[in-house]
Amino acid sequence: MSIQPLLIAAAALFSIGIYGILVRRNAVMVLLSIELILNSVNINFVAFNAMLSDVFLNGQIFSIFIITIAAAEVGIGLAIVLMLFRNRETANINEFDLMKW
Amino acid sequence: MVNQNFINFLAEGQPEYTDGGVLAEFTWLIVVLPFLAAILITFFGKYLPLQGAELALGTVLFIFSYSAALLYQHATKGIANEFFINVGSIGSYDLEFGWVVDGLSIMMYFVVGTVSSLVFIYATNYMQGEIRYTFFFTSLTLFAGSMLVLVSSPTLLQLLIGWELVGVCSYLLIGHYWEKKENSSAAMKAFITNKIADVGLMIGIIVLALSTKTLRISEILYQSTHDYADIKTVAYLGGVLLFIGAMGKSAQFPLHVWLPDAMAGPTPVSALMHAATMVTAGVYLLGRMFPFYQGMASQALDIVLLFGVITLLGAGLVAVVQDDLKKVLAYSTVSQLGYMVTAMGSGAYTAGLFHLWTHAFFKALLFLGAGSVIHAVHTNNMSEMGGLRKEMPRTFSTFIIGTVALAGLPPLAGFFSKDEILASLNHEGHNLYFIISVLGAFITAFYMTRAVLLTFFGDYRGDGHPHESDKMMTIPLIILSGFAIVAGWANIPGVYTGFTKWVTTRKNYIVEYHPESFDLVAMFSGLTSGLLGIGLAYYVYQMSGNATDGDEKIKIKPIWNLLENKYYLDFFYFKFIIDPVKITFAKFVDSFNSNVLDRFVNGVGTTASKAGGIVYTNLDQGGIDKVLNLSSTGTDTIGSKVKLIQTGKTQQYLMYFLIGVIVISLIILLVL
Amino acid sequence: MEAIDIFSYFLLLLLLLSGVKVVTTSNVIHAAIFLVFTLATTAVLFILLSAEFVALVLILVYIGAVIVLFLFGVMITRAPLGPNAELDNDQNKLLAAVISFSIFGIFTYILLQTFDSTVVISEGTSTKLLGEILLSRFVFPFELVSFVLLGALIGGITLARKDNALMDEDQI
Amino acid sequence: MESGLGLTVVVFLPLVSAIFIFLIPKKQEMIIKLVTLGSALLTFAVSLIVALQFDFNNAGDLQLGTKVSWISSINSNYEIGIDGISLPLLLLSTFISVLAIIYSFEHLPEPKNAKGMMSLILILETGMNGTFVALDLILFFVFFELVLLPMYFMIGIWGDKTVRSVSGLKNDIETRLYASIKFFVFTLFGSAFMLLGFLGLYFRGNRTFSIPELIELGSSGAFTGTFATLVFAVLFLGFAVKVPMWPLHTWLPDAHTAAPTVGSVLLAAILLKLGSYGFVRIALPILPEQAVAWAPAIAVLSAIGIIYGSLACLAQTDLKRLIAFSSVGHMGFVMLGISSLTSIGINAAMIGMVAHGIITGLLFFVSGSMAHTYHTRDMERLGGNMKLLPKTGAILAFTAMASLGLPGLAGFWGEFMALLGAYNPLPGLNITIFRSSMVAGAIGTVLTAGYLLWMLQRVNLGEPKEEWLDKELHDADNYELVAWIPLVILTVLIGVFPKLIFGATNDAVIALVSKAFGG
Repeated sequence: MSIQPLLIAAAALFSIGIYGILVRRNAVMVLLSIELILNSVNINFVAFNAMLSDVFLNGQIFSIFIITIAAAEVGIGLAIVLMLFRNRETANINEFDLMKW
Repeated sequence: MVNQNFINFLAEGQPEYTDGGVLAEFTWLIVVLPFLAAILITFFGKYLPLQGAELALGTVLFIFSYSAALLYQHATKGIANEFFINVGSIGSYDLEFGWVVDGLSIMMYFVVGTVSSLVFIYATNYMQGEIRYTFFFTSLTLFAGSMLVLVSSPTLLQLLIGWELVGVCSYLLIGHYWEKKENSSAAMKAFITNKIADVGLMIGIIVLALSTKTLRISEILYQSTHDYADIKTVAYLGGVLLFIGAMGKSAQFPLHVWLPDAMAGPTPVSALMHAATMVTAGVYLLGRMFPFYQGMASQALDIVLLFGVITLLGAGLVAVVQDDLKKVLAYSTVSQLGYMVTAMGSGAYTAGLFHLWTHAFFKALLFLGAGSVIHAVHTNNMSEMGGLRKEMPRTFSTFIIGTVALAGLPPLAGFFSKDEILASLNHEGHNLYFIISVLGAFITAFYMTRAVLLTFFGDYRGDGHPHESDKMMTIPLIILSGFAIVAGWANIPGVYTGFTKWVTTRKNYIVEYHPESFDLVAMFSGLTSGLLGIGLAYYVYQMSGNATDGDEKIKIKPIWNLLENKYYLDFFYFKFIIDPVKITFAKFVDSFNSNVLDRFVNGVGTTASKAGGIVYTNLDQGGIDKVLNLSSTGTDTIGSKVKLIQTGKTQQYLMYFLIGVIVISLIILLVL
Repeated sequence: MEAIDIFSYFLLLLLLLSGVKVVTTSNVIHAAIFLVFTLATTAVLFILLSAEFVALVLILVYIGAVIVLFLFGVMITRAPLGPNAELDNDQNKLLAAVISFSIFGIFTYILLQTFDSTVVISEGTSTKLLGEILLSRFVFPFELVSFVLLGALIGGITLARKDNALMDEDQI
Repeated sequence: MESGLGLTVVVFLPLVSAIFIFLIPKKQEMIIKLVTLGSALLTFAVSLIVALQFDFNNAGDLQLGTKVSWISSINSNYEIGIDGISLPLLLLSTFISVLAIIYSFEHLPEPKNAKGMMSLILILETGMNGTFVALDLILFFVFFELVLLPMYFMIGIWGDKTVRSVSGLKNDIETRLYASIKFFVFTLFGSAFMLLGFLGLYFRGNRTFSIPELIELGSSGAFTGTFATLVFAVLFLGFAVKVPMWPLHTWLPDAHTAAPTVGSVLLAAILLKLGSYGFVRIALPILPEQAVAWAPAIAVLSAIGIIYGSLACLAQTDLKRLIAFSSVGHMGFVMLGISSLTSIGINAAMIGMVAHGIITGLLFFVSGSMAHTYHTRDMERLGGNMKLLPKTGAILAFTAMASLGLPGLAGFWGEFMALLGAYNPLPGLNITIFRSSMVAGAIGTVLTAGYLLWMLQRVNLGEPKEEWLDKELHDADNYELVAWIPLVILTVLIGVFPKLIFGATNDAVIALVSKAFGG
């Protein structure tokens, strides 16, 4: 198995994630898309690890860290969405324009 | 405690005087007690069965008995002593309070004690059920106490304090029914008029104190009878200034205007104020300072005499046209005070004080009698009275005694005292003043008879049911009528001259005329004028027609109007003094304050901020900052357009970001 | 082309299809399910790449925990459970597609330029070795991550707590 | 030199407590109030102990003080001490502060921020006490200025919110805003000049800021000529604004009207005294020659102030504004006394200051409380107060009587003795000017009686107006009575027994006068 299809697939998954982030309205769906992106990165790490036959398993360990951080991120992200929903009665991120000047 | 000069002074006088012993030493009790009583009445009076009246009554009865004891000892042995308490020093001056026990003050204690006791007894009944009963007794007690502070004063300072306290108590009492604006206005008028006079007194005291280096009266009198140079230079000024003070309290023309208005207070207050306290203060002051006047300020006495005579005639005339019974008596008081001041001015020290003494009793009697009448018919106006002699026999008979005493018929009190004044004037050769005083006696007899006839004779013109007053009110009347009869016998020329001895504590320095026997001219003219006055009044008001149209017969329009308007004095004061001060000046000052001073200040503020603005815009902004501003303006303009891109939508931002990433990546990949 | 290559291409196709489905489906629950599918595919892929431990972690953490969390989030925010046309920003779709395709194009271009078709060697990985490396060489980041998780835990609780008493204090 | 511990405590204990209060959470209002009251009471107790330690036989000497190096580069020291002149004022300050705090327990104006108000009162107390004990010009200046800030905030935050038009300004302005700024700028304006004068004295006077040393120099004639004239002029500006003397008084009515009750009480009772105290403590003894030269001008300005203040009172319809203008008149008497440069006159000024502090303080307490109850200060709308609020009315009547200088009450001595002093000023002064001023002052007493009685008639007497009849109005409660009754008692005590004040001041004033003016 060569490395190219793996990397291209990861890139495709990344782009799909980007698309999801840009298109989705629901904040939860945006978070899902972010998970896709993170997953594509994981695939890359593990693929490179396999390709380089790394003795220290750097790629795998990093992907573990990423998974961990992603879990934390999801927790916080969902909590924020929950807060926003509680205050605004919606999870539609179009209506959160607090960053306007 | 006794001042050395004072002892010397006494030694020159009557060496047989004693120091009065314990009795004199504890005289402070009668001065302090009323104030303690007033505090007690204020806080606990409401819980007592008589609502505090018993405390007040007890106090004045104590004062009466103490002063009677003093008077007895003085009449038998003679007392002259004074006591000082230092309450502070200021520079080299000692501020002292204290009490003086000598003939003059003992006489005043007794007058105050007697009249107050009777008035208080009367008032417990008269004021029954009236508003603020307890507070009334508080003020009344304070009033008596303040008067005692005044007359017991061995220093000018305490005199001034008593003087003003009397003023403020009169304010409280005159304004007793303060729900009505007229009453509180009358109280204010009394206070302010007195305050104006007090300015004279205050400056007079300052002048005397600074030239004699002391505030003790005895020391000042000593210096003024021993030709001290310092006091001599200011004597005339000081004498006139003190007299201005006396004019206020003793209601001399033209500062008498407060007194008739003061009838707004309850009748017992009028009785107390007009008989024993307050109005006698001025005469007392002249008496107390008499050695000074005689020794140094004899020119000032001429002014005193002049104003006294003007007052006695002017006020007497106004009394003729009054319809309000109390106002008749009020103007009569002013007129009688004129007599006393006239006596003082003519150098008749004893005569003046003697008239004060007798007047205190019969005027208290008359006022209380009038109060009894008013209590019965519920009006002050004589036009709504008449015929009361049947319904109120006791009041009527006592009122008659008072009237006769005031009119000056023997053997009642007024005869002796008035006669002595006339005799003194005759002796001193003030012929014009003598004639005016005799005329005054005639007028006095006339208006009093008019009042009696309008009130007690004829038919009842009101529509109530008058009845004789309670015993608590008539008994004081009867006692007072006793005094009105016998008080004059204290000083009968050639028979008994005890009174002269009572009040003459400094014999050698009061050079005055003491008639050894009756001055026949004076007695005859006084008696005749009195009888004539009574006769004429009786003719006008009773013999020829009924009482009501009596006024019409003697009405000479212009004079009557002048008198009814009280010589337009009030009008003059309001038009030319009070209104300008209260309205014109005050408004001017206020608008000056807000429109000139404040405007100036605000103008400075505004100008400063404007100047700052100019400096800022032209120099700072226009020069230095202009360059900087241009760049910032550019940023600002662009920013204001660019900011429209900011929508606050995260996804859009991300999109722009990614477009940027793509573009940059493409540039890197394709171009580089 | 070996059988395993065909299998892995199939897997990759499955991965991409389910990924596309995640971002295009109009049903929230379906999106989450497709994400599970994507992750499961990834896990199989990891096993093929002989990264068993990572695969297991992925399954345990993501599929076991995170997705459940997502489903809770979906339900709590009361997102409509059925098909929902409102789920997408329609006016963004074209631009977003262009952008993601551009990114994909750029990536692909770069990858094809950079990597030849090097064959991935898949040796077995000792989980024991992984554990030793994690707790020796990477022990500091490992501990750090635990703190990050703790922070996330507390932060999540604080943010999502329903009772507002604590917050009122802070507002002042 | 003694340790000066007592005085240091009196000065700084309030400040320390204020800092301590900052640490207490805002919600613990009761604790804040109790701590404030406790600290003020403690300060008062310590000041009483200081008074007990004070040697009244040598009241002319500065006692119980200390001198510690402070800013050595400019030779400024922490030098404190009291003599018979400052002792009564110090006691007055600590005492009134206690009463003000008691009053504030239940009567905080909007916005009720107990923490802020209480700490401001305490900081204010430090400033006031410090000014009365400071014997170093820089120290004096620091305390003198320290007073400004709390008062500024009190007026600006708790003040009257009504919007009114002010002549000279285009737009209507909130009363408290206008008043606080005016107060601040006015006093700062004066004290800026004053600092200039202090610096002048420093450079001419052997580089010392010590007041006793400067007094020694001054009485030996070190400061003469144009320099002295200029220095006196700027000191005059600084102190006269604070007194305030006509025509620098215009901040006073606005500040008083706008200030919350406690603020106006402290302002009237203590702050105004800082100016006249400055005259007695600094301007007269250090620059005696100039004092003689300026005395007639001061006398004339005082006389104008007396008449002007009284007349302005007659035109007021606002109760608090009337009392504020009456302050102008009363402080005129104080300044008239000082300007006579005799021991009588300055003694009169001292007792006048204390009496004015007590009486006008009480007047502001009562009027502030009434304004709070009726929600108006307009005398046209008030009336029948005696019936509606009998206790408050009685105290108002009593205080008005005291304020018009009724003998037997505290206010009398200041007025009468000031006139006494002005009749015979220091030999060499223009007699005519002083006697005319005295007559003007005497006429002023009549006007004073006039406006106060008129005020009583309009506010206290008569039947209550319709609008109040169905309203539920609260008469003075216990906190108010506790704050007021001591002042009533003091008024009577000082009135009957002025030795309470003269006993302390007389020797000190005689010493001052003989040192500065040779007799």
